[in-house]
Amino acid sequence: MSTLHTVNKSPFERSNLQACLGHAQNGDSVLLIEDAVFAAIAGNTFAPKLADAAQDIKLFVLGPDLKARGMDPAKVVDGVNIIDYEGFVDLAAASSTIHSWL
Amino acid sequence: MSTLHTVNKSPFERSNLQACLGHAQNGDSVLLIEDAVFAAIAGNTFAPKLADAAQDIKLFVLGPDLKARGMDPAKVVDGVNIIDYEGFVDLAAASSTIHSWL
Amino acid sequence: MEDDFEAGTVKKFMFVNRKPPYGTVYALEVLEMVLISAAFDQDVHIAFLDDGIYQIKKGQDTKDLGMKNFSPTYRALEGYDIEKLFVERECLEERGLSEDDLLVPVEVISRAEMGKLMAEMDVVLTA
Amino acid sequence: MEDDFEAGTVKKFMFVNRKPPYGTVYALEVLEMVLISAAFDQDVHIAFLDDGIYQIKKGQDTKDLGMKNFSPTYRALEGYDIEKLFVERECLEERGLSEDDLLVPVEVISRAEMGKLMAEMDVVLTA
Amino acid sequence: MKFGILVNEGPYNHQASDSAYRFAKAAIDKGHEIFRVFFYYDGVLNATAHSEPPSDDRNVIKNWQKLAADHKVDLVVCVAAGLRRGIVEASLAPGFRISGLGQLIEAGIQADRMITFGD
Amino acid sequence: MKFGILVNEGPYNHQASDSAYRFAKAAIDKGHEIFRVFFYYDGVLNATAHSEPPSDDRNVIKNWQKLAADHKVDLVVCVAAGLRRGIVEASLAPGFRISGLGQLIEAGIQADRMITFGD
Repeated sequence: MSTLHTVNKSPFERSNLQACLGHAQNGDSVLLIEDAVFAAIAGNTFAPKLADAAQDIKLFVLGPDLKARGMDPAKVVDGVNIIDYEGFVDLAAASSTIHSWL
Repeated sequence: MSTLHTVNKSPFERSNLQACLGHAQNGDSVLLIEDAVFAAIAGNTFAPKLADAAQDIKLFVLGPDLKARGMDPAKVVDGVNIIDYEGFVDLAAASSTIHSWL
Repeated sequence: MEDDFEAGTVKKFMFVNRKPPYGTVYALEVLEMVLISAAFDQDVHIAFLDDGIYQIKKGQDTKDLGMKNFSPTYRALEGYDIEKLFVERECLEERGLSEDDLLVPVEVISRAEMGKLMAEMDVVLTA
Repeated sequence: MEDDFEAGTVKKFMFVNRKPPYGTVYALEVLEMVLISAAFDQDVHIAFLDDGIYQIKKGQDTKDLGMKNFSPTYRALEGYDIEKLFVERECLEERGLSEDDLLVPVEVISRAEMGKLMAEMDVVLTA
Repeated sequence: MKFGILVNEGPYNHQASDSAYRFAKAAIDKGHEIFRVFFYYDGVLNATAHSEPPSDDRNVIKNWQKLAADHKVDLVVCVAAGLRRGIVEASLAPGFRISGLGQLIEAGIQADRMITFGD
Repeated sequence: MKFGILVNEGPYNHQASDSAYRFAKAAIDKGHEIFRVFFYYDGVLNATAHSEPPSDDRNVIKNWQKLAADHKVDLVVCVAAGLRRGIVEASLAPGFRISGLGQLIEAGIQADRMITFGD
């Protein structure tokens, strides 16, 4: 079974998204919530790392957190799926372990 | 008159030391306190940036915070001065403005 | 406490915003501080840099989170004569944003200019 | 609440430490959590990575700060049969530290190995 | 499925408690059970009896209390973390209970999934 | 010289309050005056009346109270930030007073130096 990793901080301010991507296994899921959603917007300097990661890892971003911050869903990096809290629960239930990178 | 900048987070986890060094002016003072003291130990990957900065900026590290964390004062990067809380107060009094990078 | 008070004292204040909204409360509570400062007739500057520039991103909608969307308040600052808003160009670029993405008029300046501006301040408040 | 309880349930627990001591309380309160976990006969793992490795740096002396030096407690973990301590090699190197700098015996593993180990856990607790 | 939830931060200053609440609510709406919500570190501050947020914002403490009342969710505050931070019986909001850290480990054992929300 | 101090974080979870206290004490020892310590954001939690830390650790709240008693330091808690977080008159430790944010701006104007401690 796979792990769901959650990350909640901007990659411009903290290292935890980088740390998460450095440890997630092929087939794992990474969900960006709260201030981590900024990473998912195309055109930012971290986006290429996320696009790279999308080849081995399933990437998700929490829609309500994107919307609150005025981030355009149309500009989300290719390969990143937008989900709501119900999708978050489904992901958590479908993964054997949940690792919150704090 | 010059500014005293204080930084309290590790450069491995947060970007605020980098942000501080990017804005401090020649002749300003930068004091590393709390978890920022790790930056001041020779041999870490951030140390070269600190050594560079020491050419234009006066660098200080708070001794009690170094000691609490088991960091050897003998291993502090060249050009970084160790001070105690009294030295901190003197620096603050001698600077026209204090900018805490949070 | 009152003995040193000069009624006409005007200091250069800067509120420095480096953190994004909603993930933490700092952006909101800094804004409350800025509004209060208007009553003191000081020379108020607001700096947005690093993730702080997200505070003034257009299109914020917090309905689904049940949190208060306080971004319209930045538009009200002008009514309080708080008009010196500065945004660091390099931080916009790093995030793939441009001045058009911002919901209030600001002066976009370089990192070097921001550093010089900060050096002119008397009081710098950060969160 | 008791109906699903199986007396013999043993899960793989991992306490992940990424934050340094004293600047925040997380290191201390994670350690309190680890000590309590010993009473539940679970398969307990402690991971130190990123700035978390500073938690087990030798020579901590908090006298001048008036804070409690809790680092000796890591040495006591063995007495609670908590012996699976892992440190990530790359994080040591990035900080100019080596295994000799650590105050307890640990297994130093690579980032790739740490990732694989994390993937085997049932419960991961972080702070 | 049974979820255990750990909340590491207090109300308002961080979104962690809001995120945990929305996750718990969505899980219940989908028919899952919340085995326990454990409040640790500054998370214990979610149980203060004295919070009075502005009327135009959400009430984080009341959200938790209503969830507990409507769905019998077990809201547990760590006694040791609470003592440090001034959350004791005298300052505890109804709907929360104070207990030991063992309740967190037990949640980790008994819940099918354990999830943490923090800073 | 007159110092104003802003404390942004609560006790124990972050070192900010400890650092601010040690700075204030050192300033007083050197003959300076602390014009005011203002507690904002989670900093208001330093004024809780209910904190009972372990006996082998420092007592952050008592440190501030003693400083106020010994040196007449003005410890001011922001009313609005306190209401959000449950620091109100009923939960306020002696030695602190609750007032408005204007007290912080006034400190910025009247103190010779203003310094912030936070996360």
